[in-house]
Amino acid sequence: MIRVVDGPFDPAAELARFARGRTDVGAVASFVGRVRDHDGRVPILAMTLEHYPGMTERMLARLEAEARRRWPLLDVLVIHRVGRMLPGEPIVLVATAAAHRHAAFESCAFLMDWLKTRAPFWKLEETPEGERWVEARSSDDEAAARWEQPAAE
Amino acid sequence: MIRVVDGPFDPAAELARFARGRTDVGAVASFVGRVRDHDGRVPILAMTLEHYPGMTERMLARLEAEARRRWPLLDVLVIHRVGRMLPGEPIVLVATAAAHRHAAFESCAFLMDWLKTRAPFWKLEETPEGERWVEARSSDDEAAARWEQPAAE
Amino acid sequence: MRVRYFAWLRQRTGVAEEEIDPPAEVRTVGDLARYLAQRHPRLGEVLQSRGVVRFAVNQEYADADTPVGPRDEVAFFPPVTGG
Amino acid sequence: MRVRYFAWLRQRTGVAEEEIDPPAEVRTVGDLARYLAQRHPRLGEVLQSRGVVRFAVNQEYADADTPVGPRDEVAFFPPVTGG
Repeated sequence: MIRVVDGPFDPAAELARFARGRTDVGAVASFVGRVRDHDGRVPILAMTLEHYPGMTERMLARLEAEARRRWPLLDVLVIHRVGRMLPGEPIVLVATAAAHRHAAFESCAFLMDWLKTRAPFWKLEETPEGERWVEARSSDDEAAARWEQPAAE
Repeated sequence: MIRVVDGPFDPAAELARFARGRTDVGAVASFVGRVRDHDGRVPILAMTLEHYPGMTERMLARLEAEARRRWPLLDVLVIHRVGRMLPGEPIVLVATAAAHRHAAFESCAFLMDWLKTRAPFWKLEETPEGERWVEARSSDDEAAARWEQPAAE
Repeated sequence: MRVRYFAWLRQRTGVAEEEIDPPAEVRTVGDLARYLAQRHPRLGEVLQSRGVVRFAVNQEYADADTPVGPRDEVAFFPPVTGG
Repeated sequence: MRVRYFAWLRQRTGVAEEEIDPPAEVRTVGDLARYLAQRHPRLGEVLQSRGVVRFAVNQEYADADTPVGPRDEVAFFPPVTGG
């Protein structure tokens, strides 16, 4: 399931509900991305996530479908927040459930790597010197590229 | 921090507390291993985790230290349950916090791989045909072996 | 045709979206970009630089050769930075 | 010397741990294993098979050449299966 939310969300509460009561699940991997209070030596006072409503949901749904095609997943959850948020607050939660751990771990990392390079979100940081748009990082492109090969199952 | 517990624990509640309030954390990766209700076609009615008290804590502490040596981690949590447990119940929780996602993801997978091959736990399954000890899997040894090389940081 | 701009490209056009009626010669995303560069000179400055601007047509990633028509929604935005 | 057995090795000896006083010739884990094989024949059956049994001395992984003494805690167990 995918969700784009424009206010705070609670990753622990979401994880408490995720795959609850399913006794066929042997492994749950999850990732939470949070706003940090600095980037290198620059303090970050706040972060605003802009997105492309409609295309965002479409791309996230496609990422979920691709992860399910590559790994035998029993459940998938992607929550991405948009709008303005403060250091320490969660930006994104990805959780995957499978019978075995490698499928859970790999699909979770895959979803984050592709989300970072394919889902239409843009980060605007507020620093003491003013606002600045976060630049895309080539390391994210490289991380995403490693999944271009068929999954080693 | 490492903990060996002999009763149920709540991974979501643990994750709610993990690295809470830390605004230098940009990434939290976690893994929960649960008792499954079957293994292939064999129903699993319950699972008992035996361990080697003393050596267990020593090995888990060493795994945490090794993970912290390899990646710039801001926090680490390993909880492993022992005793008898039922399908759906958590066996193990590993969580790692870092500034960036690759350190969090990789160290979490590393901790699980080494825990599976180095920490003195043994699983006894209860099936309709009686009890049986789970056999070590060569795939776990192979997964652990990939970390023998220095971490690609 | 509806055109949308995101992130710092939006700050260069000064509008988040607009309805336009480009001339018939505008058949592809690349044609449209050249047309919009005249309309928004500060957008034009960056549309030249390869790799800086991404395109979507009807909410699907597109490239300069992707055809566009009057009923399409076309978006211009920088490389994404979510997650 | 304290000797501990875990998982299905414990089921073969019938005891979880025991205090023993082996003869002076028992200087290594390998010597001890041969000595214990006489004491617990059903343990002896599997101690021969390489890779089936793991050793620890004072709660550290050990091998057949690791020295053992009267004040040591030595453990025998199958490959681990936690997590």
